[in-house]
Amino acid sequence: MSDTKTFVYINRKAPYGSIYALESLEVVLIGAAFEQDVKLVFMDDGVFQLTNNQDPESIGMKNFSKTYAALGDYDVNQIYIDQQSLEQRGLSLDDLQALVYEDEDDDWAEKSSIHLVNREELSEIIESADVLLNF
Amino acid sequence: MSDTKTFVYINRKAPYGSIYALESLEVVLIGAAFEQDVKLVFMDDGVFQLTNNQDPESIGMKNFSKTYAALGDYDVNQIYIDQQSLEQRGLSLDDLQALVYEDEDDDWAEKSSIHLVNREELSEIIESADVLLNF
Amino acid sequence: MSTLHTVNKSAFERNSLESCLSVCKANASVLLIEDAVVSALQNTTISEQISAAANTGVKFFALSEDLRARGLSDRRVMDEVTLVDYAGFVKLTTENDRVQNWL
Amino acid sequence: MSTLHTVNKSAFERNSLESCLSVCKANASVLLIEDAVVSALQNTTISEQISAAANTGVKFFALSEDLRARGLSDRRVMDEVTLVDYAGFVKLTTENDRVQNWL
Amino acid sequence: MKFTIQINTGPYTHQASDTAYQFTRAALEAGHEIYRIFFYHDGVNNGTSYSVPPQDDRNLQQLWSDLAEQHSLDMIVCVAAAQRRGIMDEGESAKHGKGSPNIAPGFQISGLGQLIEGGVQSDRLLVFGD
Amino acid sequence: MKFTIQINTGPYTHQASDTAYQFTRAALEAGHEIYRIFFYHDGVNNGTSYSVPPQDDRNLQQLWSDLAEQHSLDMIVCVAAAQRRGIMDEGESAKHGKGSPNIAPGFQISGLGQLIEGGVQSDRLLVFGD
Repeated sequence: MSDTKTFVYINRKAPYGSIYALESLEVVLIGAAFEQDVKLVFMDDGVFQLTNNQDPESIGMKNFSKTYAALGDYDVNQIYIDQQSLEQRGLSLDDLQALVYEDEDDDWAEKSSIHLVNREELSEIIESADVLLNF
Repeated sequence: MSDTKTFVYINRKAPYGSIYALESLEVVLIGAAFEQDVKLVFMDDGVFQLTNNQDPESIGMKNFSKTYAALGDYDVNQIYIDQQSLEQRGLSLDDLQALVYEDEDDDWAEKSSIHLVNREELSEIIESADVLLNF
Repeated sequence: MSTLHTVNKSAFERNSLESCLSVCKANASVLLIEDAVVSALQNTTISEQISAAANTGVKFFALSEDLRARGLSDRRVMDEVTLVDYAGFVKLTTENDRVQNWL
Repeated sequence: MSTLHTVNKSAFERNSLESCLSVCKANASVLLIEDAVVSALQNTTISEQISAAANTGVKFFALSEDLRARGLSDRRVMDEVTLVDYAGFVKLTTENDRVQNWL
Repeated sequence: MKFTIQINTGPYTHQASDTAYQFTRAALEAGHEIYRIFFYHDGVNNGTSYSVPPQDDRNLQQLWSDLAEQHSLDMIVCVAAAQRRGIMDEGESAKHGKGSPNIAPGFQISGLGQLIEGGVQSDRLLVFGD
Repeated sequence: MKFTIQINTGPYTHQASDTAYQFTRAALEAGHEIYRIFFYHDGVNNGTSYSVPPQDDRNLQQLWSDLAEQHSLDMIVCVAAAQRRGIMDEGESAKHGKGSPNIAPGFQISGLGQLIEGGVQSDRLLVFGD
């Protein structure tokens, strides 16, 4: 058995109402040191985790949403957003942060980490996982 | 202001998956000593709290469902069950415990504590409350 | 006599808003807090339920601090929903006769 | 290659079963545990979703200990749903290639 | 007006304790009286003195303890819920043969009757939870 | 097969800790190996030695501690989650100037890396939560 596995993180909850969005990010960042294949899925209310202009100061919480922009530097660049979840919530990709990474195999060209997917494609992503972490 | 208030308990969750059903019963029993007007509402998955033949021994928990039968002795005899919630779950009153009390104003005749209500009537019950406790 | 209902979970995730609306009187107020503020957005699969209830006279509010936390500006919120801050939340509890917290 | 999905909350209360079914492959297994066992009952507003998924080849299971705890006997459970105990739960995790726990 | 506030969840995992805190502050600022705050179920975990959150985050236990001191708040931790979840004052700790008490300043252990009594004595009762 | 089990909720309020316990026992009985049990978020509250549940109810902390002893289980409590929620071993308690440690026998405090490593080393990872 190889020590490289595919870790799929399923994020389904809005941020700040519970700690799960913040903790998911913590695990992803810690996990980066293990050099596994990492995929992040945002579906259901999880799509709200990536909205622009988050500002939780007036509810006494820390704005951790800037950290998503750093994921590319940690080689976390497979980010899947469920299109149906966006549509049901009246959102589009324009409402979300643009997450990018520099592709070392393509002269460090800046590329988008975000892939809009349907439920069929989500099935495939889940089937590609060795380990599924749910937040 | 009179010291007698109407306390309405809204029970909306299935038993054993969380502690709320058990704790609601605890509050009702403790509250009985305060001689307030008490109404219990079972709606949504709360209707499962009153099913017959509960047996949580194999999941290591205590069967507290027998305690509902004692409510009548504590003068808790206004129990409202949402008909729509039963129907949505394929249940009828026959699936639930028959809760009764002895009516001291009617020569201690045994009467049913249970009233099947619709959402309109639930509105009225909520409007009748001074204090609403949610479980 | 009127009731303030609070809902704190997203209507996309839970049934609490739906249960709330099913017993809301015409003179009731519904305040969306915490994750429930996402239910106040325009053009969602929830919006129609809120419009329908608003048309019967139910008043809707959403906590502005919770919207701002989640990056959801006033512009995105349905016209039927009035924004209040925590002071407004307190005021709503005093203007109504009781509070029903749907958890 | 197949996936075992577990769901632990009632489909009357939360969207987790619905989300699960929307990404379930024909060879997937869905195990209902904890409060989710109520979703396995006959003649409910959920039953049709489960029948439809079962017809595409999704296999359904429910944890018998959790049904018994809630006073829900086998007789009330949909024909499409197979009862398993904890030993059967363990077996399902080994017979599938991965486990997706919908929380 | 007089308020009683019930809190069902512990700090950090769910927002309920934060919301209850912000609401309580706003009510006090508006000149209302907080008759009682009742910590129930996992809510008793707000009262642990052992909490050490990250430096750049809020410390909910500290916020509650400070608010209680400033406004002489009556903050009750449900005794049965506290026993289940390991929140102890000096008396409980001695009685059950545990180590140092871990209840934070401003929190008192008492029974469920305090919740009912809060409902009887207050104009409004609010519940915050998950 | 090798399993890693993640537990997200504390004892009593939600069933998740009970379910994880029953599953773990059944897996051990079937001859499988439990590589690690990782207590995360409110799950760290399973590891408090201060819990005193009612006599007629189960004692989840005790059940976990006993199972750990019988099967030499590796039970990890996430350090950051434990600090937020007030679960301390001797070292943490001394470092933060708190009273007696309140971590129960069989539980060890460690980092999130242990969860990832559990996923890497195990055949199956299961998450129990609310």
